[in-house]
Amino acid sequence: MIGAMKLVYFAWLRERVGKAGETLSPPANVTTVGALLEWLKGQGGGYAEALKDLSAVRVAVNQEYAGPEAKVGANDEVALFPPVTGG
Amino acid sequence: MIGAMKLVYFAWLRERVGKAGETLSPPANVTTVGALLEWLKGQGGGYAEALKDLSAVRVAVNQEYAGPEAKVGANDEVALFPPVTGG
Amino acid sequence: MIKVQTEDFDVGVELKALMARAQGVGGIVTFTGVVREWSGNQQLAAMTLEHYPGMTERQLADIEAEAVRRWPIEASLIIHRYGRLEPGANIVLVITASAHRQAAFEANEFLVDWLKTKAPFWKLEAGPAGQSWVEAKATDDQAADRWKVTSGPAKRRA
Amino acid sequence: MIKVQTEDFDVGVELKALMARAQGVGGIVTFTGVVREWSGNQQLAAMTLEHYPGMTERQLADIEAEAVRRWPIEASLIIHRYGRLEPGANIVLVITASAHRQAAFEANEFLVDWLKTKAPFWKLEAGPAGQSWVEAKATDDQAADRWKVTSGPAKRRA
Repeated sequence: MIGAMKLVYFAWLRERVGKAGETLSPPANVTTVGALLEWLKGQGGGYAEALKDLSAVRVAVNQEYAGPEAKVGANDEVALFPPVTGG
Repeated sequence: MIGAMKLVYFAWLRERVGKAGETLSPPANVTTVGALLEWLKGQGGGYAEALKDLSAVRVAVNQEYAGPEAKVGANDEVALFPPVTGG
Repeated sequence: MIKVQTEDFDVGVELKALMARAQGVGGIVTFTGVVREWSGNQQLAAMTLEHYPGMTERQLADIEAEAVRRWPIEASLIIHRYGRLEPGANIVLVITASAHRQAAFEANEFLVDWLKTKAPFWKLEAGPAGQSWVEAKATDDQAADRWKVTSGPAKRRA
Repeated sequence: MIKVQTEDFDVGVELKALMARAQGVGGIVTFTGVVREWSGNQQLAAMTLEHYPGMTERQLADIEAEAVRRWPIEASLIIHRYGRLEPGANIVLVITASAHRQAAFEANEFLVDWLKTKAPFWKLEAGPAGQSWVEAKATDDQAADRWKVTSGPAKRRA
């Protein structure tokens, strides 16, 4: 494993996952946003439901928007949320 | 003559003509805005000074913008002023 | 609604009054024009706005009607002051309210651009070098010209 | 200046505060976004705005800095509310003040467009048919995309 990271969820992603946030320790091969999403999806249940359409999922690492290739690691704050609708 | 019309002047046109308005009775051949401007200019003094550059003069007949071909006649209110600078 | 007045206006008060008479609004845009302290390199003591009573109201009403015809505006307001105004003083207020923000923005810019080129106001600036009439700017004509379409909403964002 | 808050705001008060800290201003544009009473054909009882504390402030500060970099803005303000809001309630306020009206208009539209596509807020609407999350609109992405230039002011008025 690569160490614990903080996951946070918003809007309907939060509702589907069933929690606002958690601390997780993914396996060592999970070093990018894309790999993290695939691993989470594989956990089944609310994760699979929340992540079934990845085109509707936006990611921020340490509060900055991040694409699938972006690195993630220990102590990062990784946020998953739908496209924003403020303003 | 075509009858009395009311002339009003604004901004530096008012200052150059030397009055804010007056009632004038131009000769009968003065039936358009263009002819009125030429006739006024021919009156010399402040009029000639105010109207020496007609590209800087705007005209409204009865409070609507009017070009040189627009008709003018008895009882019309004809305004002469420089390009506007409000807003 | 249009108002031509010497008195100052309060944007907050006008905005609340407008919202009270509007329905279905999602976005409201205001433009406030104020007297700048500097005109070129001359520090202004004051500015005097002359206008053409009667024609001013007519032009403002026409411009507002045109905006309402071209954009889905729920409510609008134009206030233009005249008389003596000191630096920092309000000159003009334009408010446009619409269900959609883009209509509110576009109609507001349209109104401000046309006020600059059509409304019969003239600015006389007073500074250290004496008084002088402000000259009309070609850029204001160009700004107004971009709204010249024969029908339908402006298509400036192709 | 940016503010993320549950409390309501007063446009008039914010405008005066901003003007007090700005110099050389000739034009001020405000955009106020309010909760619409109707969403499609559903009459809303209320809307709840969720946001991402921390990232919201970061995004708003970044967007404001970008606007100040691209336009000659003398002062600006972004207020975005979150929490439960009823129809007619204020959601967002953007103020831009500049010596030149076009800069004030463009920077304001830029900020509003980016808020819609970048600021981490999500709207949950409550109506007769229950609660539902508002879906992002492709038109908002398009509106934001028109500001994507690599340097200098936007050139959308060729």
